[in-house]
Amino acid sequence: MTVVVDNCSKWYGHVLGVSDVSWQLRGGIVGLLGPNGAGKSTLIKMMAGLLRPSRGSLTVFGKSPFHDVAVRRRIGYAPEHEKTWDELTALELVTVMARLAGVAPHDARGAAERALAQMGMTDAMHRRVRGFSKGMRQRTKLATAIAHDPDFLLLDEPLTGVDPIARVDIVERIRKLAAAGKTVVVSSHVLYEIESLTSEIVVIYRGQVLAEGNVYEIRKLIDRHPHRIRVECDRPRDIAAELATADHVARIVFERGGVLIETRDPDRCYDALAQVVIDRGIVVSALSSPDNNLGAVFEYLTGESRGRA
Amino acid sequence: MTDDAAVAREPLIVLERLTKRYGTIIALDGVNAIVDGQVIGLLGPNGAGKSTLLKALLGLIPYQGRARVLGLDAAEHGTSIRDRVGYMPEQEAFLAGMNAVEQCTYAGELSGLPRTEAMQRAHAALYYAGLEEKRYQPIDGYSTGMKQRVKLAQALVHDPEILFLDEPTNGLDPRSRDEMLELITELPGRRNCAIVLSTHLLPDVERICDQAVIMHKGRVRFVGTIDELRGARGSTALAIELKADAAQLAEVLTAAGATCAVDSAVTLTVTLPAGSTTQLVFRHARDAGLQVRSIGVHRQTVEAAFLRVIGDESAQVAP
Amino acid sequence: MTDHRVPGSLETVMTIAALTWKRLARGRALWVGVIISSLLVPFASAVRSSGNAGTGEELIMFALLTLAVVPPMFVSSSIGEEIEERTTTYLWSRPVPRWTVLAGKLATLVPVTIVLAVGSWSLAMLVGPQRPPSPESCLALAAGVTAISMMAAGIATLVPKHGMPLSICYMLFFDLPIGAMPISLSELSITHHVYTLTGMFRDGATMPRSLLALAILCAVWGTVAIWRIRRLEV
Amino acid sequence: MSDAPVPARPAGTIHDLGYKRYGGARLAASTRWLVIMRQQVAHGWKTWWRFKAALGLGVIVTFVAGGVMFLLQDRAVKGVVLPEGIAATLTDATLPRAMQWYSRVAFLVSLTIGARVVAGDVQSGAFTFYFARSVRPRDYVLGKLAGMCALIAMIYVGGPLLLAIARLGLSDSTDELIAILPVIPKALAMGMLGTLAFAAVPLGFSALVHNPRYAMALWATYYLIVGGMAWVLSRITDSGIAALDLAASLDRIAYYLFDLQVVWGRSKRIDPALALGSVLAHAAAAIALVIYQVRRAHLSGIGGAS
Repeated sequence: MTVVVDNCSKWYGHVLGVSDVSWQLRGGIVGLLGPNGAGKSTLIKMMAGLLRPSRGSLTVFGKSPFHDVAVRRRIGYAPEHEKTWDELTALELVTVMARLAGVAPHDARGAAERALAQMGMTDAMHRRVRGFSKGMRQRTKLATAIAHDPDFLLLDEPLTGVDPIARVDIVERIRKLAAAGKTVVVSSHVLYEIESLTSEIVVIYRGQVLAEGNVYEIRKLIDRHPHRIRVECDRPRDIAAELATADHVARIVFERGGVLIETRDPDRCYDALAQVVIDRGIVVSALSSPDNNLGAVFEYLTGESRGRA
Repeated sequence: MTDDAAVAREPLIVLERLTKRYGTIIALDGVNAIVDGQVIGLLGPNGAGKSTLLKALLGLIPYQGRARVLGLDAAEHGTSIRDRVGYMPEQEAFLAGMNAVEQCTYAGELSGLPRTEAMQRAHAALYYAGLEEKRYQPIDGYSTGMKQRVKLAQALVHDPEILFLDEPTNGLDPRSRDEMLELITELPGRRNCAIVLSTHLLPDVERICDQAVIMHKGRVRFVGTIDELRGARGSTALAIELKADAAQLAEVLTAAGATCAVDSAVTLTVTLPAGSTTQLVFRHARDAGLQVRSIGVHRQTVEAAFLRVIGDESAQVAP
Repeated sequence: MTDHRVPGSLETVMTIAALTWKRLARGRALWVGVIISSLLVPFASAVRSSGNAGTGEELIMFALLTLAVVPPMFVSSSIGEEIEERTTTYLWSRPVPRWTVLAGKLATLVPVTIVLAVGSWSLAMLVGPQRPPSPESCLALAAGVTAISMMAAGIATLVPKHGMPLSICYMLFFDLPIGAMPISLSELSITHHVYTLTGMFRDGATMPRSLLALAILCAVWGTVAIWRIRRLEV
Repeated sequence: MSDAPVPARPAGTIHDLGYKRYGGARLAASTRWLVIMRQQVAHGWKTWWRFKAALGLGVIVTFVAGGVMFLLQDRAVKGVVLPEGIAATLTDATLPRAMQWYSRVAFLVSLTIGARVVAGDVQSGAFTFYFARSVRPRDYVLGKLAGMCALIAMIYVGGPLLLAIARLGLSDSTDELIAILPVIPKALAMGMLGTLAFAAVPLGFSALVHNPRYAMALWATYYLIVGGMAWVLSRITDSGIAALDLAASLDRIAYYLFDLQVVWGRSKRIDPALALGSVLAHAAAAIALVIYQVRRAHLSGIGGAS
């Protein structure tokens, strides 16, 4: 078990960061999702040993990262903020960080070069960080996190502010790290960034773990709340006639070129719909649901799915 | 403002051979473009020349060639343009120790509004941006989302005709992002104000922009509508989403003669064999015990289109 | 590479010291420090060229005044800015004890400031009164730099944002005035002990006693700084 | 009557709260500096530590000086004599003597506010805020300078003016009152000169380096150490180099304006004309530096580091 969080809370003065979280992390890539101020960074910083839990315990590889110096050797952390030691070149920065992490002095420069190469920064590594774009800063931060070959990576918002070309590239590189056997925690508040990276997510909301696990498993939760399904087809009346009596259908509205079905049990409704389509040989040109996407899951989970027009 | 009608007919932005060099670096390389529309996405990777273009349009830097904004020449009428343009910067640009109302009032006054008018509009802009209760608290203690709202409000306060937004949704969670995008989309209708949106989050562009300008290496690579960018012309492929296991459906459909590409664990793109309909999909799905959740015409995402435009060095679309 | 080696304390101190030096040399702080410290030399030379050799008494006064500005500037920029800009997150996430970071920074800043202070003082003595500076005076300045740096480190960890103005105010409005007092309160004054150590002014206190007092002051401020930095979060 | 029916007043109305375009004229760009000035004053006024504490000290100085003036009217002052060679009394000498205390208070303000202005704005990204609007570099410089002047004038003009009025009140006869009436313009002139010095020079230092900490250190060094050195040098060499010491120069000008001869003290060695020249040259150099730096910032304009 890489991380064990047990009844852990963290306050800053009177402000609550994380509230009574119990959670375990085994391995692989995990996406840490949640709105701004939900406690993602607090949790990551506690795992990185920057913060001490106010109550409860949090261990990484069985040790407390705040108190146990040695266990931080196995952690690689890339912070959220942009500031670094801008006077240094990327190579110097990563070399220093590698040395502080315990890479032997004669090996540190080589390790830093390898880490920067892994992040696609070989060409720019002799330039000062001051002039870097956001994408290059993110890559440099990631290089500092991996230079000492840690087993456990904590990446706080590594994709924020990165242009699309760089993002595709960075996502690919993070996946490679996970494929090499590292445990990776990536936080983000933009869902689609995480979607391209992993399907294992943890949703943090109001300082608590709201949901965890495979995103598609979590998505099943969505079937608990009403759905609207829009079907565009050649014979909408046939569908309406067939489904009108089903107990899971709440309402059927005809629209131009199709029909909108409101259901209380999406899972059954989709099956029933497919059966009707097949039985009656209806040609469906489009099938969609505004409530059936990860954004909707996210909103549903965070409790306040707002009324849509 | 007697020539309002004349101004209205002029495109928002007209660029002719616009060139800017910093020493040996060419930031803008003879850019020609006519940009008009309501919500315009300005796209490009870092270093494409977007911020240099903005500076030129606001009349802040000298340049070669011509740039006209709202019918005014940027080199000559920089200050009048800046009075009629709102700019929401990407980075924090707050003055220490001020609350949101003071900041916005000050912004309005700096754009030439009388003090009382500026105060009134500051409150209106903050209401609009959704900062009713918090507007008397110091900005230093604001969350990222609230700071973005203040930045939007201060860009709106002086009643601009064009609004330049630099990464307005950066660092926002999905709900705040939705709200911010909604605010932005309502602006052209409610305030009669055109938007130029510069962002790296292409789904945002897809959602709210009607026009796109793509820049790369100091040149404009594309100007046109989002649909033109995506090239929605006559694609026959279908985008299908399942409850689970797209790979399995791909297997059976391929066996049935369709061309399939699995996009993720639950989505795939399918080109059906000639003469068959979605019946084929439904049947095979049911037989394999799979549930179809969505079917639609496969449209290239703006992201893919963007990568194509940037990647294709020769695809320079002249306006 | 998977041997999970943790760096030794000395190694960390040296790494941090090298890092601090690189940042100092490339930023503007070093030049600002050099300019402020070296003001002493043209002053001495001007005094000299006016035909007035002097004994260096006025020089040591100004040397002490520069000490009230330069070490607080170096130390509070290096520590305070790091805390304020949250680059400490890089350091605290590494497998190193926190005191080593403080020690590493001081291991660069204190010698650099000593070199600046003693260097400009020696140069000023050679240019002005045209005699080598006494070893006692150099030692006194070095001890003064150390003590003031420790004080600045303590204040910078306590109040990261306003470390520098507070340290300067401490020197100007507390340390210097109480140092001039004839009563035993002056034992608390760093500048008082530095004056004593130079051996240029006789006022009863013996030099070993002043050294001891400075060592105690260093220890107190050092304890404050280490205590604070261990508790510091983020 | 029925030909012209009065339109029926509706029983209820929903007002359109929709957006109203701003139809009024925009103020000319040349008025922006006033806005910036007001903001600078408001900023200084905001918390206790920035300005009000110093203002309190200024008030204390004024009260103490006024009290001394009143209670010890006839006590002679060491070190200064009237032009006729008669020892000056505190009645005449208090006002010029108080100037050095006002200088100390003004230095405090310049250190806590003035020396951080430009550097702080560079660091916080405020230039983006200014230059994305119709603010030209000269508006910014003028506004900030005027703002700092306004703050310091509250101490440096207000205090002496009150003391001058007190001096008038202490006159024994109408004739004397008329004879000493010029203290008012003299106090004003003195105050304005000092205000200019303590507003402009730290502003110049704040434009010198992009870090408020270094700017503060440099300004403090210049004012305290360089000034002290210049003074020591001028004592040794018997030259006017002490004019580099802003505090001493201002002091000297005060004594000159109020017709007092300095027999000993810091400002003895400075020729009044030299002192005036030095203060004006300092201010001019500082303003030139600020203009140069702000223009550069304006050209690099808004946005990132491209």
